[in-house]
Amino acid sequence: MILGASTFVEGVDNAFIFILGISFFFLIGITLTMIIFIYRYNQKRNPKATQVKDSVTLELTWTIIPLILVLGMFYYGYVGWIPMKSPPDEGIEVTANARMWSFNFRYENGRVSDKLYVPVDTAIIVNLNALDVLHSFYIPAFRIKEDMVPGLPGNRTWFQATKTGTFTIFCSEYCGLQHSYMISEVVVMEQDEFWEWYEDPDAMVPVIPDDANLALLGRQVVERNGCLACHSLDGSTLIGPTFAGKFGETITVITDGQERQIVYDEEYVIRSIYDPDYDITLGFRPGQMLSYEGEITEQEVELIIEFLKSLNE
Amino acid sequence: MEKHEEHTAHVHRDDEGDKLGMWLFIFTELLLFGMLFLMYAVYRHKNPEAFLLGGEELDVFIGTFNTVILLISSATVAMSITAIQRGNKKQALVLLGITLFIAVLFLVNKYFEWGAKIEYGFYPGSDLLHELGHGTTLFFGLYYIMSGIHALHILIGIGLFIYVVWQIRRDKIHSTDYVWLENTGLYWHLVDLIWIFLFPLFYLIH
Amino acid sequence: MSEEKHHISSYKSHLFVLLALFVLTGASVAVTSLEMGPFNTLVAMLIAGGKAAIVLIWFMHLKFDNKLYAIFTTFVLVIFLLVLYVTFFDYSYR
Amino acid sequence: MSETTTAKHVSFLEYKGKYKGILGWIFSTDHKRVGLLYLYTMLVFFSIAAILGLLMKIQLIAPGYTIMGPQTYNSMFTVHGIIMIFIIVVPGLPAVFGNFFLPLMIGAKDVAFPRLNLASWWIYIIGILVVLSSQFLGGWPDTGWTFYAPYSFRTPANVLPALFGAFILGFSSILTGINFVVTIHRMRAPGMTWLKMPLFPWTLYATAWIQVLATPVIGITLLLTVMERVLGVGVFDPALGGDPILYQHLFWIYSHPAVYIMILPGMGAISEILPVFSRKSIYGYKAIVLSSLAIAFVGYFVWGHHMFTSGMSGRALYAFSFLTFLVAIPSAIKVFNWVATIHKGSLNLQTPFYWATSFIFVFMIGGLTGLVLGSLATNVHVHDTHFVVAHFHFIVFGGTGYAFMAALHYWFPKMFGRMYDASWANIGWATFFGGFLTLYLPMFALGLQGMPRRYYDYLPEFHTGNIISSLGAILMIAGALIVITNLVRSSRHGEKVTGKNPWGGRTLEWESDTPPTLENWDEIPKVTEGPYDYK
Ligand code: HEA
Ligand code: HEA
Ligand code: HEC
Ligand code: CUA
Ligand SMILES: [Cu+2]
Repeated sequence: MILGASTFVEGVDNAFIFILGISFFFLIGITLTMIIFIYRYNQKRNPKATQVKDSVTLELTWTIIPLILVLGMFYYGYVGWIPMKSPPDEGIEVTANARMWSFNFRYENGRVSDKLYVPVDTAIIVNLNALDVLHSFYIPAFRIKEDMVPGLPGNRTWFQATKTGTFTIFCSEYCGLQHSYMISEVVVMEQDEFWEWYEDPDAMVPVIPDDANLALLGRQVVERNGCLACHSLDGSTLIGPTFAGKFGETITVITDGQERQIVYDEEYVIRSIYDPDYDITLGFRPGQMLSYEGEITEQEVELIIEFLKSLNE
Repeated sequence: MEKHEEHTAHVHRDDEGDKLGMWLFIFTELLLFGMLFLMYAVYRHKNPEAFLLGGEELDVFIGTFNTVILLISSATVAMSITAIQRGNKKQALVLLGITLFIAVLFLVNKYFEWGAKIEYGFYPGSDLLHELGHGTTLFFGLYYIMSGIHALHILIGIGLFIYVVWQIRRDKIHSTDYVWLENTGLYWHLVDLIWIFLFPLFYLIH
Repeated sequence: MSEEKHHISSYKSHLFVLLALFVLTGASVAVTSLEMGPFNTLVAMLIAGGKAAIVLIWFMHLKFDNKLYAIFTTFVLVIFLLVLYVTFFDYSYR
Repeated sequence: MSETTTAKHVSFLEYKGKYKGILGWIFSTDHKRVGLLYLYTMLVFFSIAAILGLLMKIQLIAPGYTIMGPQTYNSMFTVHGIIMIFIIVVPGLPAVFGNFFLPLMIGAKDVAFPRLNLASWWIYIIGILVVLSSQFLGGWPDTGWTFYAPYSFRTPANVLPALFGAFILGFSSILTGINFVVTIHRMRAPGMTWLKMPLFPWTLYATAWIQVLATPVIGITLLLTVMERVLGVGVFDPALGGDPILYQHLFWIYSHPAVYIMILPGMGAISEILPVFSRKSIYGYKAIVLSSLAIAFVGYFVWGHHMFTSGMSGRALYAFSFLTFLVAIPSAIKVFNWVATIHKGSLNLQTPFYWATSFIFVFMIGGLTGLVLGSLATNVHVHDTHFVVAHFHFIVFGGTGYAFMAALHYWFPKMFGRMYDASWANIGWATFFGGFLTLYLPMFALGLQGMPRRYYDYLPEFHTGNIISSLGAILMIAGALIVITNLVRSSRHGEKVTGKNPWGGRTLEWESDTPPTLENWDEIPKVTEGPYDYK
């Protein structure tokens, strides 16, 4: 099978081997039988057909044997799957948030990251949460997959990685335009390495050096949060209006059903990020962009504004 | 060029077959409503309180009244079949007239009932429902959908009855050929059947 | 098929059936005011089921027509109830 | 009926009614003409959807943008899926061969409700037009053929026409179903008891019941989705308290039984063809009948296997997994009986026989991978990956599609009174078969590696599989073109068939004229033997 790196791999792969083994046996067996029959009972070789009477015994045989085999398949599938449904009491809890079209992961200490960092050999319980439409949390190397359903509380999955390294997380439930780019990574680290990362004080309140390029940092925020899936930087329209050359312009929006002119200023950007449905840019649909309240800090919004400003140059 | 006979469909008449067809159609309707009942069951299971409260908003009197008249109309249809079988055209027409009247009356009641609810602010997407929360929204969403689709069936039934009455008057439906009436009757009983369940589920829960 | 014998129900029998339906309707309205918790719905559904059966058997003639219709109707109801049951495998254990 | 007997002896292709030319077709209630109307309509839309499939494969030949952007790709698989499922394989064999041959095989003059039958075709056409009208009303939908909530009311794309069109197509399907059940109950020729009825009508019977009992479910579901999108009633929208998983339940309560609508008539056709080309009666007639009915029944209760990762309760998961395995058994029984049928036969190796045996082969691959999907642990890994895509192309295209082709070649002489060109037909079949395996086998590997479906773009590690698969698509299209061209050409210029019964079939349709006359028989045949009595 393909690369596996979690405690589930064995159970799942056993089920695969069991089912595929039986399948190949029947596929090859029946195909060969057919070929032999076609050769042996070809009209040229066998000009006269022999009529055969139905046999109840035979019918029962080939009902009961497959029945037993599929019950076996059911059993292996069940056994391989049951651990996935029984998360241990102890473990690191992470909340995975999905939205069109990015993931982010929030840890118990408030740390938020766009990649999932976890320690090896530790149970990780992932609470699955979707903000807009269905997404799915799929890590092939761990053999886990569970849909992220908006409005379904208590939906979770868990895993325990057995190898360090970086593995892909796919969004495997179709969620619109950029579904195939809704990919992230899980980084499995050694225990102490992880805890170091976890408690990294800089990550909580990043210190921005005086000489930093704010626009560049803003760009990183925008990239990290998946804004570019909907907002282009080259003037073209994706799901939302472009970012390019907009800052400072006067634009038309719809507020409470009323059209009005508004200046694309700092206040407008802040509101657009925290309460996007308050005014809807003319020509777009409400409900597409969801609030980033609690996900993007005010400090980061400022960086975004710097970045937007820089696009005018 | 030789002329060929036009291929006509109704060479043979098969009342029993027509009836079987009607029953099959009724099954599709049963499952269609069945799925709505399934949704009702699921949402009630998830929001038991809100459904109880929602039920209080509906008027038991109108509901009971509509139930009673619909039952009467079912009986009159059934009797009109008896009348036709006995060759009593006049009685059949009177009985069907009553049925038609009741069908219209039912819709008029519905109109007022819905009107009052909507005026009060209970309609899909209203602010009131928004405030009352998800469960109530669902209750009224289902209420409108289910009674709406039911009302649509009443409307279709009215159309069918008008056609049947017309055919009886033209003597196209008579004591030896009345499968149209029978099938329309079956359809109407189905409409009644659905209401028999809608009534307690929406009006009688407290 | 007109040769086949048809059962003709009398007006009186139809009126009896209607009466029974009225009684059941009254009963189901009356029962609502009793406090029986979850059983309220159960009773309401049982009464509705009874009414439905009456309509099916007499008004819709299942009793007198070809038995096939009765068999099919039961079959359809069984399928529906099983679908409902299986759906609740999900909702009862969420 | 008083008119001249000569009128009855004109083939259905040539008779003249009230209307001339094409009107004589689209207003004809003759079941055979209606069948052919469906065939032609399907040919057109199958070609369109097949081209969409090919374009998707070309897009996937390399990562990144090759010939289209993501929005185009997403609408392509949506429209491809909608056309293939709702317009091609669900009506599929019943609408074409059921209409044409059901009355012939049970010795009737037409179906029970001929006008309703024509109306079904018209509703079908209207449904198609509504589905495709989205093209002119603001662009194609992009939800996938499953229209999952809440994306289907969140997307800016135009999904209403597709939802509504699929709703209308459902009516067509229901009416055909009703028609067939009544036809089979009421119009079998004297002497044709239930157990003397051929297997194709039997499978049509089982199918028709599913059509009648399952289609309303999708009808109401689609209607509610329309209402949800337009009015915001809240029944599926989590923002209003609705449950998106309930949408999936309702969708699959129909769509799983629908997959048996697709395959059962195909199985029936195969059960007709194998005995004829083996000169031997079908093995296990009763077992095949029973298993068809069993599939139809148990098939209602397994829908949840499409939702193993949807967030359902664990108990529902294993219940559904268990039932899924049960429903596989009747299919297995059929496969064994088919193989037993050719045992000790005297096999006449003609094109229909090739299609039929290759059907068994690809159907086994499709079905056995269905078992992989039905088991919980493995499903979690391969759900919503290309493994599923491969499974259903193998079983829908490989199953229903191959059966369709087998049936088309088998009944071709009866339908058109002409024979196809056998050597081209065989070359076409071989190319098609080769292309088919090259196209879809790599998808299993891609799925096991973890490539999700509905992916416009993919990671470099999936490249090899995709290249092979895309090349296979081209090979297969070549094969299909050969097959189709041959059939279309032969239907006009092929060698005339003189006898009634070119293959030596024992079922009733072979006792009618070639091509059948307007009302099929001068006198309704009397049946005394079982359908496959080869001596
Ligand atoms: C013609 C249509 C058709 C048919 C007949 C089937 C038949 C089966 N299908 Fe398939 N299926 C689809 C069409 C079909 N399917 C489609 C379209 C989808 C995807 C929908 C979407 O998401 O877009 C799908 C998806 C699908 C899933 C969901 C996958 C996922 O999304 O995660 C599952 C899961 O259980 C499944 C299982 C099965 C099973 C067990 C059968 C069984 O009935 C198969 C039985 C056959 C055999 C078993 C083979 C023959 C037997 C032998 C060779 C003998 C040996 C056998 C034994 C030892 C048992 N199918
Ligand atoms: C009957 C069903 C059917 C058939 C035949 C096909 C045929 C093909 N399909 Fe399709 N496919 C689906 C049903 C079908 N598909 C469904 C339901 C989906 C899911 C959609 C979704 O996710 O929502 C899907 C999705 C799907 C995808 C996945 C998209 C994704 O998940 O990213 C891809 C990708 O390559 C694909 C490719 C193809 C290709 C290359 C063909 C080619 O094989 C086509 C080639 C065709 C021919 C070679 C035949 C040519 C024949 C004629 C021109 C005449 C025919 C004549 C008569 C009928 C009389 N299909
Ligand atoms: C799912 C798509 C989507 C994502 C992701 C998204 N947006 Fe938006 N955005 C939109 C849409 C659609 C609009 C226009 C409608 C509206 O005003 O709500 C919009 C409007 C805006 C506006 C107002 C722009 C204008 O021209 O009027 C700003 C600013 C903005 N978004 C910033 C962001 C930032 C910053 C992010 C990432 C943190 C982001 N968006 C992520 C879809 C998205
Ligand atoms: Cu998120 Cu696909
Ligand atoms: Cu299925």
